[in-house]
Amino acid sequence: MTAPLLAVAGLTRDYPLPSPPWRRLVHRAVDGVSFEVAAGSIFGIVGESGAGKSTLVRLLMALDRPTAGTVRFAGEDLFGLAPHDLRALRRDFQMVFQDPFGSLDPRQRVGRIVAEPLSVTGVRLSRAARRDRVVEMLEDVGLGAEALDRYPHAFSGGQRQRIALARALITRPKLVIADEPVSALDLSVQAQVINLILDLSARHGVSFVVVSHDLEVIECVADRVGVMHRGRLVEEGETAALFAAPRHPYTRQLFAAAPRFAP
Amino acid sequence: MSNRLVIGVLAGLALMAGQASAAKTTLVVGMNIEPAGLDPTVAAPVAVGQVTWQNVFEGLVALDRSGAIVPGLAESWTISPDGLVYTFKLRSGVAFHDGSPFDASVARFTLDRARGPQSLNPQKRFFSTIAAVEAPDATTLVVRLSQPTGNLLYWLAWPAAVMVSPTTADGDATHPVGTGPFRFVSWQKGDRVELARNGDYWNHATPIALETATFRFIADAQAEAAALKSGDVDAFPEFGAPELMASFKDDPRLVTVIGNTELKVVAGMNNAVKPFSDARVRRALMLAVDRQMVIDGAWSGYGTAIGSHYTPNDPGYVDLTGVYPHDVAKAKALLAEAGYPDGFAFTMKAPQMAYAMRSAEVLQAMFADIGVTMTIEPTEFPAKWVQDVFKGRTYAMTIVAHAEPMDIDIYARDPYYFNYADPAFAALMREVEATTDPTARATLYAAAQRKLAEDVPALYLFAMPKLGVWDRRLTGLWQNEPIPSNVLTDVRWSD
Amino acid sequence: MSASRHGSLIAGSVITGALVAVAVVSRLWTPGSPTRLAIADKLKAPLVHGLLGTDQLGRDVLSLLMVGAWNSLSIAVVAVALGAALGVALGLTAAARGGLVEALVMRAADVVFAVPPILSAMLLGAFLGTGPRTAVTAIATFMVPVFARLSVGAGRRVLARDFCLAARAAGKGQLAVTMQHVLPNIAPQIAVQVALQLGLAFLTEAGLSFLGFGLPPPAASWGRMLADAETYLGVAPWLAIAPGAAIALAVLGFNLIGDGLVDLLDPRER
Amino acid sequence: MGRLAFLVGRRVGSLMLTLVAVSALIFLVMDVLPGDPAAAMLGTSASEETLAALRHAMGLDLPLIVRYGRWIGGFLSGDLGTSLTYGVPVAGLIAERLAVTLPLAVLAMTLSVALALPLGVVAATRKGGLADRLATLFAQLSVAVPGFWVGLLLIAGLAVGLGLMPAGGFPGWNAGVCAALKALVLPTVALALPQAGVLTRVTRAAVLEVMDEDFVRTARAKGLTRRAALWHHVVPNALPPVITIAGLQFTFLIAGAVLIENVFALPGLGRLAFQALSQRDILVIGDVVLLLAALTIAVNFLIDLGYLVLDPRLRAATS
Repeated sequence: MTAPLLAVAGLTRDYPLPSPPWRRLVHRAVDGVSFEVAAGSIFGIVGESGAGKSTLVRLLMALDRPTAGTVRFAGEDLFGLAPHDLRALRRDFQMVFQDPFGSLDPRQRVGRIVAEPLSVTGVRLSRAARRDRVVEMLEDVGLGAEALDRYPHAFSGGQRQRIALARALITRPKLVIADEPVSALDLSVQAQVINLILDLSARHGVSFVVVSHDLEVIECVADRVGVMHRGRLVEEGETAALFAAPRHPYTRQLFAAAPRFAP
Repeated sequence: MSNRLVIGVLAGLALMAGQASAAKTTLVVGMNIEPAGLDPTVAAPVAVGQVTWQNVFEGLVALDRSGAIVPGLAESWTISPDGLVYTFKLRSGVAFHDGSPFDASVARFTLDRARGPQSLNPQKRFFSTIAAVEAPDATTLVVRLSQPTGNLLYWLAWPAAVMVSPTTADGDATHPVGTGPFRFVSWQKGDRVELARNGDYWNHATPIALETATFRFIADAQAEAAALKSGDVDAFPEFGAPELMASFKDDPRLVTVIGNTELKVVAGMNNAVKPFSDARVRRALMLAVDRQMVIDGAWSGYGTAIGSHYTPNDPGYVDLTGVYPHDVAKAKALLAEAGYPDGFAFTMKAPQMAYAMRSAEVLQAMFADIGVTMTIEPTEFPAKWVQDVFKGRTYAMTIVAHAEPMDIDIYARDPYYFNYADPAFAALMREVEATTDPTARATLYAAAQRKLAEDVPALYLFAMPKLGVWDRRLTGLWQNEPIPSNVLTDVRWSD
Repeated sequence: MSASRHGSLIAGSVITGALVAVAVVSRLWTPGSPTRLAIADKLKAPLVHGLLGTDQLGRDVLSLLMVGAWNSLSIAVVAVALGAALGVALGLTAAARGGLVEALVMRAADVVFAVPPILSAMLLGAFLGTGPRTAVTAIATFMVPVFARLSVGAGRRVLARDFCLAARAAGKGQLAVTMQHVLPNIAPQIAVQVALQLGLAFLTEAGLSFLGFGLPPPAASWGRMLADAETYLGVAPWLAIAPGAAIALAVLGFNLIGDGLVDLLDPRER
Repeated sequence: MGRLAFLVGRRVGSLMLTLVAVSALIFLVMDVLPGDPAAAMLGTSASEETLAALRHAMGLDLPLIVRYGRWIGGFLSGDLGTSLTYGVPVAGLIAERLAVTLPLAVLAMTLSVALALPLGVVAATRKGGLADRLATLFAQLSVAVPGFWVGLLLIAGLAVGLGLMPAGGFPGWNAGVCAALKALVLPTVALALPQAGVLTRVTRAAVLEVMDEDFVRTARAKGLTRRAALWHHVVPNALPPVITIAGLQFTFLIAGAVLIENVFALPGLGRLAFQALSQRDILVIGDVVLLLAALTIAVNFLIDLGYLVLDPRLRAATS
């Protein structure tokens, strides 16, 4: 049996609330979450806003430290690594954000934005090689070399999310964590981006963790799915099985509330 | 018509005038600087004496308007031939404003307080040669000295030597109680001190015309001028802004009276450091200075050029401004001879008073003419100046008005900020101290002046004028200032 | 964007440009000597002797004014540059670190803010002595909290945006994120503040010089010219007009630029 | 409510901390200031022994921490110590000076609000018109013009030139309210002008913002006249930011007062600090600076508190 690419165990994150020192009040945003993601697969996390998805994403990306629990990526404990090693490891797991308007620095050109993870994670390339790689990546997501010297505000939302995907994939990572990758986009554009994700996953063998409140999106992309409610992962399973027969009452309630088209 | 009749008629007219409109008996005197405390025996600022000396407090002796020593609370005195024993005959029937009597024991208390270990007297050195003070009876005071002190009587006339009562001495700084013609009424800090006539004043020979006297403190030249013109202030015996004196000329109600003071504006040099340790350099700088231009530039032309640390109203004054008169060519030659053909650069620590800053600016321009670059470093006075220049002596040149009368002996004091330390001059000063005969003293002082004028331990610039502005109808204010003061004893309104 | 908004930017630039030009020219040429004394020609009225007359030592007022422009400008620029650099560095550090560091920086800013600038400058003057160093230090000292507070707030808003998170997710360190993403994005707000604070620096420098804590003579200073003029108000009132008007104009120029920049940059920032 | 009390309590705590830091800083600065207060008192002729005696009498020979403790202890109990130069309690000295500075500050604040409020409202309601332009011009100019220069010009014109007003100085409240107020007229104008400029701009912006809000449109739609809507809805809602800025400007008002008091030779707090500094009357400087700092901090705190208590949105956000 091969080790899972990503193994999350007992992940918990508390946020202190302003309170007197003798009565510490905390908000538990993520509560004992455990799951595994196999290489090459897409794992979906679904839940309403406020369920703790964003906190979970930050923890998975090692942008925040948990109160308890571990995240192992390719066998490495992310929170046990030295900063230098963590930075090198980041080459292998990248991220795509919800808001394509906020996730691209408005004051940088697209070429620089996409190339950013390269230099940061210590990939040494010549200027020309780097440019070629950026162009290649942009073409991969359906944009062209002409995008290089333009600023993000010159692009539509869907195009920007493509830029964000290009940035995430430029280091040829093993895992991309996508936080609500399509919820800020128009419906017609959503499908394009979802197809792009599926396509990229298949072509490059990249694993994805896709977080969304949108059941349809998850059903569409995920091999396995986890349901989050109030910081906990209440149910987890194969997408088809789980959608066919949700066991947890919350999941049922969630499915019932969502207007769905026939499968 | 006989003279007697004329006088009689005039007296009658005066009497009628007096009945018609009683002469004013209140006076408001303006001052630039507010005193820090009202006890001249514990604080140095001249403003303390300018409010209290001869008004609230009196000493054993006093100075008159010509600077001569006159009897005060001591009606007479004798000095032993060896100059070591002074015996004062004190006045009887003198009382402090609180009713407590003044007698020899009070005088002994005052002098012992001033010279004792707890003394806060700013002029404690005045009393340093006193070996013992005795009060054999109520009106006799015997002061025994350890060595002859030619200046003792003169010093006893100073504000720092006024008589204070043992019962009230500790509170004199805020509520002064003296024997003088005026008693203290109130002090509104930052604004005014009010005095009122002392009805029980011992000296019945000179009736005091004023009922009340108010000292108002106005630091701003414009406000001073406006207060004078509006009549808010009756007199400004020492107007602070010479540049505005011209504006009073047209006012028919006011007179301007230019007198002299003991304030000597001198630019002291650190004689212990290069290049000022070389007398030729100091002389060259003196030659570079056009004193009249300094007076014109800094003080609107008011003031008297001086050639030494001595003012024209001091006994035995010699005009030495001609020893090193303005001569740029000679200054340059002397500078080259001293090894500075291209000049040199130094920093002047100038106190932030108008006369000092302006004089410094003029000097700066004149030194530039002989290739010497002077940087002006404004230095807070007194706090920082005392620390850096006076105490620390870490300076090259400074400029300050020496206010103390007859303080030529400062050049013999060691240490003193000039770092002059000339044995010949020190010997001269010792000789003066040991001499009591006025003529002999004057001769010695002349020699001392000449020595300074030639050695130039400091650049001697000018003696400050006393710029008096007051109501035309006022009489009795002093024109000159042998010692910083505002004596109100003889002041009256003429109509 | 209305014409008047561009107007204030243009007007401000013209005034400030003129100020800078005069300051630079004064290094090379002045109509008279700003240091040479001519006591005989003192206190001459405007046009009688030179365009703006002479001061109490017979120096040409116009020349003094021109040199004063250079002196005031260099003090203001250096002070604001120092204050902005230190303040932004502190503010961004606080924004990035948060917690105790932020609390410390904010409290320190409160402490400095609590003492009126003129008073702290007076204390500093007493401590350091007077001179350009004191003026610069005093002005920079109260600029620091201004810029620190501004960049804490603005920096936190930028840091909270996804592109900073993206940069960190990509593996960028805090310093790199701050320098490459936060700083460029708060630069417009800093620019506005720099313009406004330059005006304030001019006013403060003038006030300090007026009280005698500014540049020592013979360096010409508008504030000291006003202090000198105060004593001659009765005999030479015109001496008080030119330096004050110069200060007002300089401050106006900087404020107009600041306002213009706000209008120019605001719509996109919000 | 408990949480609100807790939040307020926390701010009080941080306020106290700030005050302690400010006072410690002030005291340290006082201590390292070059210049010996004793030497400033006794002048240049005093001997070292006399100076030591005075330093002992003034308690300057005690350790730093003891002096700080005494100072703060005294400050809290209302005993501000004794002025080294005047020899009187500093509290009384400050009270005398406050009798000038406080009326001056209040008058200036009142005048600036009285100028700024109508100007700002008129400018906002006639946005882009002539009135707006004039008001904006006034605001720009009065912010740029140094207050002490205005003071000088006023003196030159009205006092020295026409002789209508006193050129400076303060006769004291004993001299009659009229005479005292007359002495404060010109300083008030000089001090108020820059404030008025700032407040005019704030008022204009605040009124514009409120006019944009829905409830104003609703009020207009309900048939309120433009005037009524303005005075009943817009102005009251635009006031809080104006008051806030007025409060925040307090520091600058005090700073301006230091200069203005010097121009007009008014015996106020700022001038007291100025004089005390040159005399190295360190207790007086320390007390005055700490008092002004405490006032500034308190004013800012009250504004904060007002927002916390009054603004329901903010309260909701914090709980």
